[in-house]
Amino acid sequence: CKEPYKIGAIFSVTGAASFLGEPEKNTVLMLVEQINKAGGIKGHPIEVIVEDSKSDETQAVLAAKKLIEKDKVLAIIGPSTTGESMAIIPIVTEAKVPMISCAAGASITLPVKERYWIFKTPQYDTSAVEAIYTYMKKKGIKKVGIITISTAFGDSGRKALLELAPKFGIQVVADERYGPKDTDMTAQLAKIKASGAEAVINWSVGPGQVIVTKNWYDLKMGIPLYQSHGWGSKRNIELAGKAAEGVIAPLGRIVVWDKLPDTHPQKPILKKYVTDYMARYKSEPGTFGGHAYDALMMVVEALKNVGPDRKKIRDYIETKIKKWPGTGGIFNMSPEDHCGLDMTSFEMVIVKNGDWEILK
Amino acid sequence: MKKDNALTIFVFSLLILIFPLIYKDTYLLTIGIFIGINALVAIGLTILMGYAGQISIGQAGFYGIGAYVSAILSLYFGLPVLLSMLLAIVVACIVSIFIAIPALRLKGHYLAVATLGFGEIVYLILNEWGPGGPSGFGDIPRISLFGYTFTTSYEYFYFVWSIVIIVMIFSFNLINSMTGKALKAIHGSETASATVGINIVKLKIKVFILSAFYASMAGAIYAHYVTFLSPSSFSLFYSVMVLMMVVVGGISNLWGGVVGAFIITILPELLRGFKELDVLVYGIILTIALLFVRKGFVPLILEGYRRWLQK
Amino acid sequence: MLVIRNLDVYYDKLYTLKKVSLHVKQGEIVTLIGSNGAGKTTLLNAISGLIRPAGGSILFNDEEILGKTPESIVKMGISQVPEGRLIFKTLTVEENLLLGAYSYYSIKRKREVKEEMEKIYKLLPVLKHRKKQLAGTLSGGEQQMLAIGRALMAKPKLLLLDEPSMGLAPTVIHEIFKYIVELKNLFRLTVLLVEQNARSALKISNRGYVIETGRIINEGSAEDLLLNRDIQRAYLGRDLDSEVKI
Amino acid sequence: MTLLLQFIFSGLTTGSVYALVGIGFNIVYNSTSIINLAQGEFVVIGGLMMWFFFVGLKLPFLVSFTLTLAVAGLVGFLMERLTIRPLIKKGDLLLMIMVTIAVSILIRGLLMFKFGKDPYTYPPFTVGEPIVFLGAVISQQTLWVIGITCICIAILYLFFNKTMTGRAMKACSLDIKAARLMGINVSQIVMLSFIISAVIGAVGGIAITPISLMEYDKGAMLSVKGFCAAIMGGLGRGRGAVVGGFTLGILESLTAGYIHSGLKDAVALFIMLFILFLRPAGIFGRSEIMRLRKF
Amino acid sequence: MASEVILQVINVSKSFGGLRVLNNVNLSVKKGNIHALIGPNGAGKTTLLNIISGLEKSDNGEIVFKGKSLRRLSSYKRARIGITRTFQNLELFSDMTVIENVMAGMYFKRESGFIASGLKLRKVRKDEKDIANRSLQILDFFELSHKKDEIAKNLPIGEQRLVELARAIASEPELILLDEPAAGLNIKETKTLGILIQKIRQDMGITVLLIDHDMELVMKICDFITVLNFGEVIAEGEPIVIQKDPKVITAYLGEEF
Ligand SMILES: Nc1ncnc2c1ncn2[C@@H]1O[C@H](COP(=O)(O)OP(=O)(O)OP(=O)(O)O)[C@@H](O)[C@H]1O
Ligand SMILES: Nc1ncnc2c1ncn2[C@@H]1O[C@H](COP(=O)(O)OP(=O)(O)OP(=O)(O)O)[C@@H](O)[C@H]1O
Ligand SMILES: [Mg+2]
Ligand SMILES: [Mg+2]
Repeated sequence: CKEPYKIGAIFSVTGAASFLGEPEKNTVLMLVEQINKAGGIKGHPIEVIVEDSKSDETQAVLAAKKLIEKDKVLAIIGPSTTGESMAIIPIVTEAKVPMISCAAGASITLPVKERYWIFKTPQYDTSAVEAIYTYMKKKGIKKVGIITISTAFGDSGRKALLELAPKFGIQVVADERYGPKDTDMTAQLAKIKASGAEAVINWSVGPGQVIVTKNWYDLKMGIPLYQSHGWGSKRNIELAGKAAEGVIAPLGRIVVWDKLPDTHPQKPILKKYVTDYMARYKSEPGTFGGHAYDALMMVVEALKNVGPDRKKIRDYIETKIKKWPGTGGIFNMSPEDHCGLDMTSFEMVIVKNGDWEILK
Repeated sequence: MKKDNALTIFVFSLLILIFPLIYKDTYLLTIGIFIGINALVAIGLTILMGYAGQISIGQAGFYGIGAYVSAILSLYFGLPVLLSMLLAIVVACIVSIFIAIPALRLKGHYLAVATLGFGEIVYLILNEWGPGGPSGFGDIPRISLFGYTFTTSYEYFYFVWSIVIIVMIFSFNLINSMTGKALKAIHGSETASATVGINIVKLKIKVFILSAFYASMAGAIYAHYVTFLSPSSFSLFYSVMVLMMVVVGGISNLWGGVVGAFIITILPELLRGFKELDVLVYGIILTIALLFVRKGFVPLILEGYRRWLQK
Repeated sequence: MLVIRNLDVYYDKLYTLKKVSLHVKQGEIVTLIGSNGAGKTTLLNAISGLIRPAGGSILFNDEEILGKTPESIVKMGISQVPEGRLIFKTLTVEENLLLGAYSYYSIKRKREVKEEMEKIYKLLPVLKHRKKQLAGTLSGGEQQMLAIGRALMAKPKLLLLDEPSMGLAPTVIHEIFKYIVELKNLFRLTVLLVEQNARSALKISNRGYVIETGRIINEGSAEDLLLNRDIQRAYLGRDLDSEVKI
Repeated sequence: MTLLLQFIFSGLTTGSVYALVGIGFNIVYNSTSIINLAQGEFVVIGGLMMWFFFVGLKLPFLVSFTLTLAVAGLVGFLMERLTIRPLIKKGDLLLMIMVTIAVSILIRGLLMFKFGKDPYTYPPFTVGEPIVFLGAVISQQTLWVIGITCICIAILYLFFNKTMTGRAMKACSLDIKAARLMGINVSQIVMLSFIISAVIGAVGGIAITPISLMEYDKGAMLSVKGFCAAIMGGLGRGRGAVVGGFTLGILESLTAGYIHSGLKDAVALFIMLFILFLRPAGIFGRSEIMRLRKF
Repeated sequence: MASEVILQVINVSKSFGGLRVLNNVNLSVKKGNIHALIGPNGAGKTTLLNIISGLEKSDNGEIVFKGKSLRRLSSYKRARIGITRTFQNLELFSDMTVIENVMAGMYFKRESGFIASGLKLRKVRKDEKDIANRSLQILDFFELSHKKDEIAKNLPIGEQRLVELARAIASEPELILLDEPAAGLNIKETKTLGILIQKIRQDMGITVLLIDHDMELVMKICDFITVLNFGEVIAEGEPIVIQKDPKVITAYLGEEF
């Protein structure tokens, strides 16, 4: 048995962002097992050391230090959130370790010059917003009320929503917020209702999106509810029950993989990944698990081709990941773009009879 | 400072000095830096709680003000880092006066909630109006002294711990002075303190400012070390952890803050091996530690030391 | 009724009580005198079960109570007026008195409790006037009265009084002592009394013990003790007395 | 008008949860003077265990309800026996409060282990459309929660003011030595108070889960808000916690409605501070009592 | 002895809720006197002391100390101009040592501030040394120096009372208010206390206003007695007069005395 290749992973397995870190961690553990069972990389098993950052920047910094100093990893995947990613960027940059973040924030990879070592796999939030707005434009919706969670996730969604609205001729007539542990959002929704909005957009993850859905239903608001790309979990439909009917969201194809045509280049990957994951963890990986999938697979592919060398891994990812089908979409990395995805990676999906349906 | 305190601090300083020379591991140094930062906040709270008897669950507020103000001043207004740190501390101290005057009329659980409320308000404001909102902001300049910029963990380690040692010396002097006795007196009986001529309100406010001073200084160092800030580092959770440090270390001794910061900071690192179960194990260890060590680790260590001497 | 044999108590390895033996017969008032820190309070607390003696035995009506919890000892009929009063400061006067009857209270005996309370109110009318007042806002003397009233509410067989006259006006002390004697005569109440004002205490007592640094150094009938020269000098303040009297 | 009413309804919904947690705090406070910061975890236990019995094991509603209360009571019992009892005689309140924090972390760890991080819910007690009143809607479940809150305070009022056990409980928090001299079995009474508060917390959890879902880490927020509610109303007073809870809830929703939803918590807290500065013992608290006790 | 009045209580009234505790009380304490305030339980003696020392506000009336009204002065300021006190229910700094308790009494005499203390400037050291020395002297006076390093709460009650007294003396007051200093003391200790109080007046020139129920003590050491009953002054005069006053006997002393 040859010497293993060590890869570091930092995920928010616990704490406020555990909805991200949990499937990410699961995904990575599963993949490692599969890859090693298949003989590893040219005989080298891979070893992924997963550290829990507890959704906390200080912990992320410590974890990064540990992975680099103690474990001498070849690359780092994660962290799960933008804040944690930002906090460790100086460290990985200084140590010259390639990092593929699983967080969406644009500032993680921009400006690319300063983010020489940094990549990310999730789509930009703006892409999800563009997908929603494009669809709304088609439907003739001109005024929207937005309601966002007051976490980094909700906040970056909110910024994108506000920023892009004029480009699509949309006016944001109400801009409401709520806390991650709030139990009732009726007040905010009632205000949106009174503002004359023609649609509500909720940007959150976790129980908040279900509560908003229920409150929206109870209030009989009479206008459609749009959710963010965080909505893509069957559990949400279960929890919200009949209230979820008619809710629309831009979702990664991972959620609706079975409804894709067989010719779609992502379909085989998604099928294998989702079915394996479901078999092992009895739950869906969702969009977020997919981010870790893509990140790890990029590193693995680089290792296969260039071997255990941090600089070469980085260069490979930047230049050779082209038309590369992942779970999040078809990646096209380049020295100008360290993310490589755009809004075409989303599908607009509606909840019908307790299931997803792709909107054309 | 009493003689044995002086000796302890001297030995301690030596240890701090040689530690990085033996362990050239920047991971350990980084932990050391965070211990130092937390210790600063904890020392302030030890004086406030252990000596003046005023509880606070809002130290994260001052910590956050120190961090944010210093970061904003240096990043967006281009002030030299040391100057912005200083100004941040001044701001935190001024805020603390405004909080202290009304809050110190309260006592016990009521004071606890008022300080908790203050801390949460700071957090919520940072979340709403801080640069970057909940996502935070980065690229904060690093500390530079006379044109020399600190970049390595070594430099930060020595910088933080020199400050901790200065703070310890100052604090020991203070609590061993008449002021310290007056503080303990207030703790013992406010009525009696008033009738022997102690201006309770003024003294309490001063200690409150002192604790805000230490906390904001720690916050400023944090900002310029990590170079990225987001509100989540300054939430109620941090205040509670500082409180935990003080209690675990031992509330009646200044070293308690340092030892508590050490224990509470390093514990999660030690528990990394437990993966999923770490929260559970963490909870169990904390509970057991509190149940069996009661007065905190420092008195326990002192007691052990005394026994050992007697042998 | 109460028999204590060879009681040893220590705090921090230092003897506070050493081989203390004493007894109190039913219907007797026995006074315990001794200077500050002699161990009087410690003895009473040992009887009540608040502290655990290291050795010896305490028999109450021929039953060993050493090692029992204070709760069960109270239920057996021993009630204490503790040093420092220990009233429940933020409860009302009335609630304090009711709690005095906790050990035998039940819905059925509600009336009995009421009657007992009326008796206390009659003895200490101030308490009646203040029954809705928070006990902690009472004056020092009123608090002492409350502590005594509360202990009496338990309808004890054996009453332990730790410096009951502290802070009380002379007339009130007089009233209370009179009442205790009355209870003794009517119901054969047994009393163990610790008092700094040894002379007035001995005057109502049958017998007395003198305790010094944790040991009983003298005992006898109240009259004997009152006449004993050493005791007069040490505890009854004879010489002071002669100076004051004009 | 409709809008205002809607805001108030929304405030009542959140407020009733705070109130229930606040009541739990008061019970333990009344017997020990400590604030049990694991109180929020009892609410979570209520919600999650109810889900476990009712949805997971498909037991009948009342059976699940009873079992859930039993589990919560057991947790309260264990918590008191294992952590509070060894400390209570020493009377170090701060230490005991820190222990309750440690216990809450422990309980959270256990719940995460058992239930994972997902939220859970189950159908409301009564199915049916929400009630419309002057154009504002209030869900039936909210009425249940409010009703349960009211029943709880009524019972507690009677308990603490009319029964000997209630009085004995208060006595224990004031002076353990004196309480024992009255024949009160302090250890039993304190245990009882933990059980009652755990059960009340669990009742709250069972009632609110259909509205607001329940996940393993909701407890901390509930504890903080409940603590604020109890303090605002005046510690130790049942109606204080209720008024405090509703005030806090309504303040939040009014701020969200009329000022700025991003600052609703901040504004609500700010007003709470303001109330405390005006009335340092809370709305119903008596400053005399404050002066007579340290905590 | 000089007949200058040091403290005047003018028309002071006080109610708690509906309960009138003090009713137009007038009282003058002469400089250098030991003045006793006696009366039945709940007569309002402690309340009056609280008002004089600023712990409680009177509803109306005025306290005049050395010719100046105290109305605007809070408690600690009154201590600084020369009024200190002891408490009926001991208010010691119970977790501090005996000497620390006494030193705390001198807190406001020190000259160095908060920051200077932290920096431990030379003048701070000197200041503290002086204070420690003076405290020791005071403890010597009370014959407590051998217990200077004991934790206050571990002392017997009698000694705790003395420490409280020492603490009050430490700030070099001109008037000292004693609330039942003899409570809990035995006859011997009471006697010592009496002598000490007289010495405080004699050697230090401190005026004493004293409350106590121990009539032997009061009658023996006091120059003047005021009797309070239900918040009103019912008698005033020298001990011999008061002892025989029938009103005082029925309200307070009882027949036996
Ligand atoms: N908790 C304690 N820890 C250590 N020593 C104690 C404790 N309680 C009492 N002592 C010591 O035990 C001795 C006896 O105390 P005790 O209170 O019984 O005396 P006492 O006769 O009641 O005196 P007093 O007249 O002051 O009430 C004293 O020397 C006291 O210092
Ligand atoms: N906060 C309060 N609320 C109601 N009544 C009070 C309050 N404080 C004191 N009182 C009442 O005022 C009266 C006077 O109290 P004070 O303490 O002055 O009496 P005192 O003369 O010192 O008595 P003692 O000799 O018993 O110490 C008492 O009857 C007491 O109950
Ligand atoms: Mg005693
Ligand atoms: Mg009095």
